[in-house]
Amino acid sequence: MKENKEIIPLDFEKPLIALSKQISELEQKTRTLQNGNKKLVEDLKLQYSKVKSEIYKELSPLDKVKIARHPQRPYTLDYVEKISPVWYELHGDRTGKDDQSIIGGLIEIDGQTVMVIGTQKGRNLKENQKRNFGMPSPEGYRKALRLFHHAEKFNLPIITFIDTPGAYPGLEAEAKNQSQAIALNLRELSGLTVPVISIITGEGGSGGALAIGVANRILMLENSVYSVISPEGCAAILWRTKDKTQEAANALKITAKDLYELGITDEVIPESEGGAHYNPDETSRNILNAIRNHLEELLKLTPEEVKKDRQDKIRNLGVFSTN
Amino acid sequence: MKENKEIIPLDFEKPLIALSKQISELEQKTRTLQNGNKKLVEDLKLQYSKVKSEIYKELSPLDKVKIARHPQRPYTLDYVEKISPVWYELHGDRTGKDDQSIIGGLIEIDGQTVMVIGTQKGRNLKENQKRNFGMPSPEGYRKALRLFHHAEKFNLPIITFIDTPGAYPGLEAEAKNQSQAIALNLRELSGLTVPVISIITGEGGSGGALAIGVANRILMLENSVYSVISPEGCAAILWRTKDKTQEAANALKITAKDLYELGITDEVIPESEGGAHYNPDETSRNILNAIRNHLEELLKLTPEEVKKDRQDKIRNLGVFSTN
Amino acid sequence: MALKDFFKNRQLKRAAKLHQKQGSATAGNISELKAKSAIDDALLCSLWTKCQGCNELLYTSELKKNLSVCKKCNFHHRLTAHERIEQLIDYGTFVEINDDVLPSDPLNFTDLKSYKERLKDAQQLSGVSEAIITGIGNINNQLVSIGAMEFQFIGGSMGSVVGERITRLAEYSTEKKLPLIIISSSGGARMHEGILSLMQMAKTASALKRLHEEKLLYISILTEPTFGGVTASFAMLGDLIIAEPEARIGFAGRRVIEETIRQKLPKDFQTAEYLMENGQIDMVIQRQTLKQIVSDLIRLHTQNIKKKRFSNNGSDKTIFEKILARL
Amino acid sequence: MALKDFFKNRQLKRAAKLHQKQGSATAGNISELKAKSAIDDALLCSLWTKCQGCNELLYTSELKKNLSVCKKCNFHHRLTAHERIEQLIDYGTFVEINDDVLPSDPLNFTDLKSYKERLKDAQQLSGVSEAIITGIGNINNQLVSIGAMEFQFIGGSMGSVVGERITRLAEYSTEKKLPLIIISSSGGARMHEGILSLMQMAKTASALKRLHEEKLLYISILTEPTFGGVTASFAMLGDLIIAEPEARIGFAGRRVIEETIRQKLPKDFQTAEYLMENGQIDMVIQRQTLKQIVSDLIRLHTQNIKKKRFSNNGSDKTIFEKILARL
Ligand SMILES: [Zn+2]
Ligand SMILES: [Zn+2]
Repeated sequence: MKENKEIIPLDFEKPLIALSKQISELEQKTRTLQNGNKKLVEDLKLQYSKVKSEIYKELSPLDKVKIARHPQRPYTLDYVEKISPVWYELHGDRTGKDDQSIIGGLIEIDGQTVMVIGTQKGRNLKENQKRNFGMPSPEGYRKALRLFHHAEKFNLPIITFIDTPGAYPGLEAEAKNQSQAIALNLRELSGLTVPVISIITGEGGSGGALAIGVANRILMLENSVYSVISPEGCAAILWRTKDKTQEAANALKITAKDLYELGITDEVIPESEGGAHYNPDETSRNILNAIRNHLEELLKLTPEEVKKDRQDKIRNLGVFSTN
Repeated sequence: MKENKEIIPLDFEKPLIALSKQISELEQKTRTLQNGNKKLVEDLKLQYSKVKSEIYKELSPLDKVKIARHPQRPYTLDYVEKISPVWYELHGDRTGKDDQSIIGGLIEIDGQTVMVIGTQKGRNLKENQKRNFGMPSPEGYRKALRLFHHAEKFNLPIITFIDTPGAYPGLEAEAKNQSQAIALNLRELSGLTVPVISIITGEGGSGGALAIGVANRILMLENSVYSVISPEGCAAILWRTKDKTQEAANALKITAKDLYELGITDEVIPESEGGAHYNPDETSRNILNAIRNHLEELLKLTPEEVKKDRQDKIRNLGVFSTN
Repeated sequence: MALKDFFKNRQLKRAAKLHQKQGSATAGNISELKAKSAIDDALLCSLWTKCQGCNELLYTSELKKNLSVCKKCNFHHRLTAHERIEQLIDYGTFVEINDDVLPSDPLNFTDLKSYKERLKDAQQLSGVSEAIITGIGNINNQLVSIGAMEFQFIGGSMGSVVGERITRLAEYSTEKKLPLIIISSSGGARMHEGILSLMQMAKTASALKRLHEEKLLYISILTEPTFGGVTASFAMLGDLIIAEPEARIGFAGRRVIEETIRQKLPKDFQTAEYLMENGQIDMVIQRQTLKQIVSDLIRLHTQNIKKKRFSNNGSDKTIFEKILARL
Repeated sequence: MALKDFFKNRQLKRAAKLHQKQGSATAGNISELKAKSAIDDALLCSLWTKCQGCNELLYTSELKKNLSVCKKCNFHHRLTAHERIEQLIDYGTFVEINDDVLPSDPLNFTDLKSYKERLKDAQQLSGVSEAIITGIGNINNQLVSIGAMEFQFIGGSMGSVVGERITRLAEYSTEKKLPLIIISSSGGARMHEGILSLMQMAKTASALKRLHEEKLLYISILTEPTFGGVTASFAMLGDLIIAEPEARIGFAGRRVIEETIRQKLPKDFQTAEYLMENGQIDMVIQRQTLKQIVSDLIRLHTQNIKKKRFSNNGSDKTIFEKILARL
């Protein structure tokens, strides 16, 4: 019954914690007591597995939101470390700030140089002050834009890792034209001739996520979410109470599975059981495999075909009727 | 002996002021007195003309610096008003500031739309706070860059008016990467396929001037100066005293005539006698004529030829030996 | 109702205004923005309109004649999409296109009311089929593509239809080499279409990329209010960006920001004038001069190109006639 | 001189340092920057070098072995242009080009000394003909174009020769499709050539425009100190910009700024780390790892392109041999 003890459990994981504790206690006693108890332990373990798979099978959208926001969830730099032997981070928008809630740099996959751009959250308060809880400022988006153009110049495919509550809603961010920073990225990303693969690894927070997410392939980790507004925000506006967050989360269709069915997401990348934080290595391997497959396909296209592929994909998004 | 009374005289113009005063006084008396005095007035007027043309003919480089910096000298907006029936100012770098020490906008010359970009000084303290004494910040250069690209997109010839002590040497300017803002303008200006004509109208202050001065044609007003460093700064560094400003001004070769002889300037545009501030209309007409002539020539070239013309011009700047 | 009665009722109405109409519907910004609506007054008294800037009573007909700008305090009242078109496009030359692109309910979305109902209500309230009207028409005899957003339609929110109509308009502009004008007024993305509404940001921006590559002019006109996903996509991508005086424009809503940074924002924050000072827009233009200035700007941006490229290709008129013939 | 004598003399020397050598010569920034020079010490005691960071006495030979970086305090001492080349380029592969481009005195300039004299003195002091060395060579077997500035030559100031050599180097890179590396160290423009030195900013930037259009890599390495016209032209135009720790880099000199804004500047102002925080450079790199990292970056930026374009065009080696054969 080995579970990584350092993982902080979520609400819906509480039954597992209780069971796990029970099993541990019984196991300790078993050493000194009779055989009958061994049978009980076996049964409990079976029960544990059953409960576990049921819990993780029936996660509600809001449960997924909780996993996506889990403080121990791997972030961009964790994945980068695991999927590439090299990492050269490139800094700054060249015009006044290095926004560390967005990082960018060079990695290597199968002898191919790849530009990685991703949002980055911190693990503690100090880190989060630096990373602004993964909420980018205009300067972060402009750093990303610089690196998009850099990648285009040097024929580097781009992979973006997205896990952000959204673009930072602050005074300074508005003063520096957050809107324009996002809008320009949308436009410029759509025009690149190098492949762009976006992976939603945690929270895909609205325009702040999309600003580095206009891609040939949009992949989502199994427990990630992607939404036009947070369920809390949606509930507060449409239901007029945050108590209806669950309803909003359901209605908005924000899970990887939902988005796959809506044709937004091209692939759902499996995570380790319980979420990526239980086994970052396994999840990273799955990510790397997905990248390899999509990259292989995209690199068969000419630059103009790559651009057209992305633009066609974007062009077809939306549902409406024409009589 | 009508002289615009509002013009503030410079040191070397003092003899003229004295003479002018003498003439006025005599003229007043003449009304009531004899004919003999009339002759004296005539003589004095002749004398005035002689002195005047001598003074203005033998202006030292430092005198020209003083005229170039004259507080009543016309600035970009004054010329714009006089040479074009329309003026639509375009604002901002789109990323956080509208630096008003650089202005830009659309004018029309002979049914042709032209992009004007220029430094702009203020006329009084309040205006100068807004205009920062014509010393641009990085945001000003980035506004200019945006307008360069705008002009390129819409096939608008560019005219730049330059009158600046230099790029602003301030903490904020360094923090926002003044160097990069200037450097990028130099690079991007050199690559445009629309004609660029630069006119030094007052002080051409080093890199801060050049950042909007990489052009197919560099024109200078008769009394304008253009230098790698201010004479005061040069004297302080090389002679270790500002007392040697005159020497520095001579040594640096900064006048329109000097630069014409060095092959930097393509044309020296005559000003009204005593300087552009004595007759802005006349000076503006001369500017407009010069623009028309150069524009006519440049518009005969194809876009690629325009670019090559500029790059070739820049390529050949510099004096060195090769054995 | 007589004028004196109106004055008597004024205080009552002010109080009533505090309990304004039911819920807004786009990502975050609208509820607060609706507070200024004056529909109650309009219903009470169609002859007179109370200025939302200075509270003065104005003859409705005179106000309209002045393009709904108060002559006393210069307040620019909100306009419908059709009024926008009327004010900018030469009389009789507007032809709507893609009005057959109509909303559906892809997520089967229901909050306190179903999205389907909301759509019906919005159509009834606003008299238009979606939150934008698009088409072609002349501005002082210059043919343009034009889109005008309708704030009364679910807060001018952008869903699939707004995205699709703008995209088609931009594509049409690209194909026909026409200048593009879009007048924005929006609270942001339309939540009821979930991620699909978010994707309209990418779709419109991508269409504008192609327009940009063809070196065609796009003038974006921002009006009270323009926020969220609209500002952060097509509205901020104009070659030229013009705003109306005092229009509030931004990415995040004022209240969201105040909650985030836990401090009060300056009064002029996110106004057109604030954006101007912060280098984000080219001009703040009075509504009375808007048409002339837009017309001038189009001329200034096309006359050089015409000389070079279109000298023997026939005039705009011809293109216009061809297009009309085809429709 | 024995070690103990050195210690005794230390205080005396510190005092002497305050009255440093005669005049600097570029636009504004150099005089203050020269204060850190340690030539007095070097002359006094060639076996030992006093660290300019921590004042510790270090074996000169050990210091050199550590690339002139103090092992105690990590201070990166200034290097000559030749030392730069040695540290970055594979042994024996550097070939200097355009060393026949030599300075003249176009303005016949004289201040307290004639420019002609200054040039002679500078050549004698520095052992190089101008303030930059340019050429080609290998970095871990990858052929590159490289330029290294010499601060000892009139403060690394840029006149016509620096401009011309850089321009030719960039043109050579463009023609031969080689990555370009420039290591900057400069007080700015060279006043003695007046406007001609200013124009070198435009000339080098224009050459880099063509390199950029050909999508070739340019790595700019900024070292203590880089200021003025050099920073505001080629030095800030790198696709990648790398600085050495604590190097001072900026446009205007510290003293000029303090005089302008009438306040003291923060201690770390204009350091490499400050620039990093302000988003102006990509990396701050220890000198000991500089070659490896530059080498990696070149590989990373060329391997994808090679695959696509150069698969059947022969290796770098061949190009290198061709070039050497031609020289
Ligand atoms: Zn009013
Ligand atoms: Zn040390």
